[in-house]
Amino acid sequence: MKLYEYEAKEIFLEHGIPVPEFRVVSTPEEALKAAEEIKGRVVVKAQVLVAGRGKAGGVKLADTPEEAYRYAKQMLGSEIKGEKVNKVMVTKAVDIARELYLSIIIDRSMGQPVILSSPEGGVDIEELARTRPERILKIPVDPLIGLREYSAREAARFLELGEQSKQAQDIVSRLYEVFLKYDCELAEINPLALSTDGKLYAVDAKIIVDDNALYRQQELSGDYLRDLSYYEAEAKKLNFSYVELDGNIGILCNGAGLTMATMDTVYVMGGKPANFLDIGGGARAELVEKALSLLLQHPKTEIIFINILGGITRCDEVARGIVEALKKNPVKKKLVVRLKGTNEEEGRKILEENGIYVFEFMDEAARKAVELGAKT
Amino acid sequence: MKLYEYEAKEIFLEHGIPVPEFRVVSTPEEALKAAEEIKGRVVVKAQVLVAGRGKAGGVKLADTPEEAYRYAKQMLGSEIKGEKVNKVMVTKAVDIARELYLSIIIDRSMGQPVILSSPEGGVDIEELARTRPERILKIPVDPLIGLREYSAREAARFLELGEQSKQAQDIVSRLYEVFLKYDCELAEINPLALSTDGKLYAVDAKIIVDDNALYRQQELSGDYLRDLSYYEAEAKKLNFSYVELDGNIGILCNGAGLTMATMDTVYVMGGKPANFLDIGGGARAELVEKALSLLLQHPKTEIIFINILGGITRCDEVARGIVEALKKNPVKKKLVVRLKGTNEEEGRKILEENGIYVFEFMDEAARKAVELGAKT
Amino acid sequence: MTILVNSNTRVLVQGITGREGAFHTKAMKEYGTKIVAGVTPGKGGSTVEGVPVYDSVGEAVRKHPEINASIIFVPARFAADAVYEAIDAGIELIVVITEGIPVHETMKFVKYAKMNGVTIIGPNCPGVISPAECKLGIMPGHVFSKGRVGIISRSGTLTYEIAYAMTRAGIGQSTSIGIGGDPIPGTSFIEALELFRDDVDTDAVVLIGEIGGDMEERAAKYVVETGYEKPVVAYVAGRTAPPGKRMGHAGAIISMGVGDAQSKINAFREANIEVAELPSQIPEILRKVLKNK
Amino acid sequence: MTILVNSNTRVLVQGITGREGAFHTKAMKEYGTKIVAGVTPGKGGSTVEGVPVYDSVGEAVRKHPEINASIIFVPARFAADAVYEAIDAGIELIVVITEGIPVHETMKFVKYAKMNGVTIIGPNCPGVISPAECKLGIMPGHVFSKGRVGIISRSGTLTYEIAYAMTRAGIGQSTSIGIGGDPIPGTSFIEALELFRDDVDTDAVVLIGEIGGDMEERAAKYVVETGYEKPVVAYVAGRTAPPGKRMGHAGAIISMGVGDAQSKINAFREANIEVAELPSQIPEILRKVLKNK
Repeated sequence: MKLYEYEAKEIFLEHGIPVPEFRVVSTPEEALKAAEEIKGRVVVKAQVLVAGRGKAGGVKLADTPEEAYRYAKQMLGSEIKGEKVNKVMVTKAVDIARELYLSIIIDRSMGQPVILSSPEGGVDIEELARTRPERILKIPVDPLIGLREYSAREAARFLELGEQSKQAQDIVSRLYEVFLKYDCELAEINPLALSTDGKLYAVDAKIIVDDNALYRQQELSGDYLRDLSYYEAEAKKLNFSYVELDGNIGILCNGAGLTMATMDTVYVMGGKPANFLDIGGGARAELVEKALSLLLQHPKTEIIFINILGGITRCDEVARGIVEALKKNPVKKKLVVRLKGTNEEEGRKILEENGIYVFEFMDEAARKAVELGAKT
Repeated sequence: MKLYEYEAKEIFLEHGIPVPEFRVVSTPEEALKAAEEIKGRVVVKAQVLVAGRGKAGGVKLADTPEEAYRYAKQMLGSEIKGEKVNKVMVTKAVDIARELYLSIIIDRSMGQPVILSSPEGGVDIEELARTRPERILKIPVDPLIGLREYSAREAARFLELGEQSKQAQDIVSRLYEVFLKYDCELAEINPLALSTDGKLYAVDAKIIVDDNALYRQQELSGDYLRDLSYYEAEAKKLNFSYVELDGNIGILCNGAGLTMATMDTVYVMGGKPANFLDIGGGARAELVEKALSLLLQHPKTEIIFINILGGITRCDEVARGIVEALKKNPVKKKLVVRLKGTNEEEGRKILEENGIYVFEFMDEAARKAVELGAKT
Repeated sequence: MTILVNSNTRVLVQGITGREGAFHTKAMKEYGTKIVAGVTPGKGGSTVEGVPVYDSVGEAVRKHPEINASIIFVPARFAADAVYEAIDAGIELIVVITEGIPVHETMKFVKYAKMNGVTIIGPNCPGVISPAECKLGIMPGHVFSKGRVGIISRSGTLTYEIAYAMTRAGIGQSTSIGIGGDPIPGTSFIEALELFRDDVDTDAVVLIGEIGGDMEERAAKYVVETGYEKPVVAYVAGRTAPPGKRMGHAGAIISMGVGDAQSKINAFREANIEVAELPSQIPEILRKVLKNK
Repeated sequence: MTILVNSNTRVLVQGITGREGAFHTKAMKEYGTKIVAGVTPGKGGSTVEGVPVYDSVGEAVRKHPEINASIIFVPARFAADAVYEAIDAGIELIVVITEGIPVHETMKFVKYAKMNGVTIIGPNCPGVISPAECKLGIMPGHVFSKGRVGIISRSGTLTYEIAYAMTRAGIGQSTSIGIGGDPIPGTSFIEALELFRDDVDTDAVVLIGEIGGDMEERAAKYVVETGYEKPVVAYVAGRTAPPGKRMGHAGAIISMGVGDAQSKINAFREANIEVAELPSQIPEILRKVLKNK
């Protein structure tokens, strides 16, 4: 789960990482008041989770409170890359002398946390990693030992600071605390700004929390459905893995790998998948019904391709769920069903009794779905 | 550093380990009041650091507040095994159904913490370890991983409890927290009592904190000289290692091993060492003077055997310190000096100019000291 | 010989009294796997499918010193503890079926296992099967058949799909390992490839990858750098997955510019590993590479 | 060959700019030890006794890849961090001179070092010396002389006393290891005995023990159980030490009924290891056992 900038900054503040003074507001009037309180130039920042809000007009420098009011008014209620802006942050504008980069991630290939430190912040770190990797220092941290002081010192030294090096070391240690405490996949400060009066500030803040750890991050997980679309949120409530895509062929499978492979097969054959929907292992009829209902109701989905390989999942349960969903949803959408594995015969019988043809092989079923999808 | 029972129990309380209600008092009147407040039968316990206070009359069961008053009056100001009683604890008497044992120690041979659990508490655990080791379960804890839930569960299960097993598991986890937080060498509950109404209580509590970690245990280290005699405290202030013994031959050396070996040599030759005093490596004249002054002033010390093997320690500095100490302390005590190593010649010269003979070998010097010691 | 599991594998089931644990204990026994004991704290003394249940792994191992593998079905919150318990009891192979373990936990116990010379398969995996010898997992046994091709996969059902296609085509498997869909697997592609390299009963290996991380790229590099002697065939799922979205598995996500399918496919092709466009093509590619050998 | 250190040892001094660090850098250099670099954070770019100083161990090792040993003089509060830094930089031998490190820290870095195949000598130790080749420690070099007897000791000055007696008697040393006076040493008696066992240039070993713990008892058991081929001679300090009192060293304490001198002396004698009554007797006992050999 991604945190909003303001949430990440609140956590930073709590853990002693310096952040420019800020307020989070939901009306232009509040923005005006906040700017007046903060004094001087402020930055108005749309609180959205999508990347690249800066280029999309979601970050504006305001010289006066009135200007802050205007920007807030523009942003609030608007959409940035499809995401509605409900809150903006009004924050003191820092006179920046240099922009630095600091983050802690879980490095999958090393299987452990890694500190990334660069004297060149404010830029796209992925881009920097491609073009000038020598400007990024990577320091692995043994998860059984935790962050060592010397590692924090090394990370800080690489930022090419003078007297602020000690403070930067302290920020690294505190960032690691945050990383551990909130089960982070990523805790990032980009840029970490050195102000013209020689102070360090986390000017932006990004935290991604491991979804698997939300059960022990109760204070955060209250509204973890917030960054999801309606259908995504509905699917999540039902414990499905669901991702929306651009095409018109809905995909419903069991198992993440098979679901992706089914999407890919449809694509290779010339079709466009409308979603990824993995009902997981061992789903009962009721759950299948709910999953299929979701796709039946989804406006963009025209064809639905159900591809089930029964292991723990029983084909008869799937068949019953399909029949049930079709009864409940009077919408007329074309279904392509492939069923294979446990209780296959029974499942096939149930579906055929309800006039649904059952494919044996994935390829021929995919071909059929693509053919139907092209016609609509 | 050993903690008093009441200090350990305060820590237990803070960490959610159940302890029978108690008060710590320094007058009989307060003891009376405490017993009245607690109600019912109470136990009056002398707060001393020496072991075996129970057999020495330092633990008494009082049926009435008046009785508590009497016992407190007896104990306060008295000495238990040479240690003065300044405080007593008045604590609710638990009706004990069973006594259990639980501790966490640092196991030197394994180089890691070990949980010790036994269904037979209230006894001398060393005795139990000798006679029926199968009644003690030892569970090692990897210091890089920390206590695992399953280990706490195993430790609890070995206590042969019924429904309280879950609570015992919780106590193990909390005891481990205490062990870590206070840099303990030992954190012990003996007995852990199961009351007749089915509750668990830490009826006694023992914590030994690693002296090397006192710098980061500020809240504890305020009066860490408290369990020392006057001379021990003086030595500690000067950063010497000093231990008082029963004999009449004072020992002053550099290095713990050499000091012990010097004591042993005196003993093998028929003498009795009065102390262990290790001035450490690289001591300057001033420090040597202070160390020797301490022994010169000590009433039980009759002969002083100085055995220095100069490495980092310079013999001339030692010699100067000796001469200085003799000037400052008009007490007439016989000195035997053996000097060897760095700047040996210079040291010898200084001493001989002041009428002090210098031995070359440890054995002959020890023999001389023993000879002199026997005469006094 | 096969790898990891065979007819000498003696299994402990951790979390045996749970719904999943009990169900798969039955299924594994039916397949012929030697399940000798189970563990559920507080349920010691009972039995599940005729298998004796103990309160702790230590107790189970003392009573059944022949145990050399464990399979873990305990819920995510308690799974890490179960893994430590198995490692500390000296079990050398641990299959972690459990899905949803926080990655901060996984990275610690994976490291601890390596320190102790223990092999972990998973977490969030279907397990490992050496057809006709031992099924230590939740896969449907009937889609596999005994043979001489190894499978290493990040996925469950997709593996069954491909194994089934192989079986129908008469190409059996030596061992099939589901390494799991989490970001940090206990056993990686490279480690599994190493095991198959040394297995005299494996002639070729099928790698089933997916988006997320760079394990496929590293495996490709490993194949090139070590001059891997056995033919390797690959499939990569997720060509149509958008960046930044988790595709079911916790580990299946393209993030910070790393982990898209094309990069993996390219890496395989550069390593002269043939990549199937469709899962159904694996058998014919296998037939071809095995013939050329 | 000698063990641990020899003329090929290339040394890094951690905490080189401190009083102790600078003093002993000079002394070690004078003895002939090859000191190639030093580290003190924030002091990079300076020199001590002609030795270049760096800000970090990583930097020192990159500039001087020949470094294969480190000696640590940093204060107790920062010493554990210095040890991790050296381990992570790949240095295979680390001597920790520092006294006063909390035992909770020591047990962690000792474990971490073992995990990483790194040898730690100390903490709270005088270091290790192979006379005429390399002195990696704070011992006075002149009391030692080159020869064929190994010394393993928990103490400093007592070792010098015994080494000096040996030297005077014409019995030189292959290597003398001060394992340190803390409760948990990085290298134990047994580990040091193993090293001497495999050293062709060592004919006999002197063990200098003291009260506290049961390392002597375990070493005696090890000698018996492995049929240790080289004669071992012992001395145990602390026969007159009272229980429950720390005798200078953090590890020299008889506690919970464990660690008295008599138990150690008995264990040695049962293992047919001759125990000297006085330190001065070591040379004659050595002469006897070497002749019988």
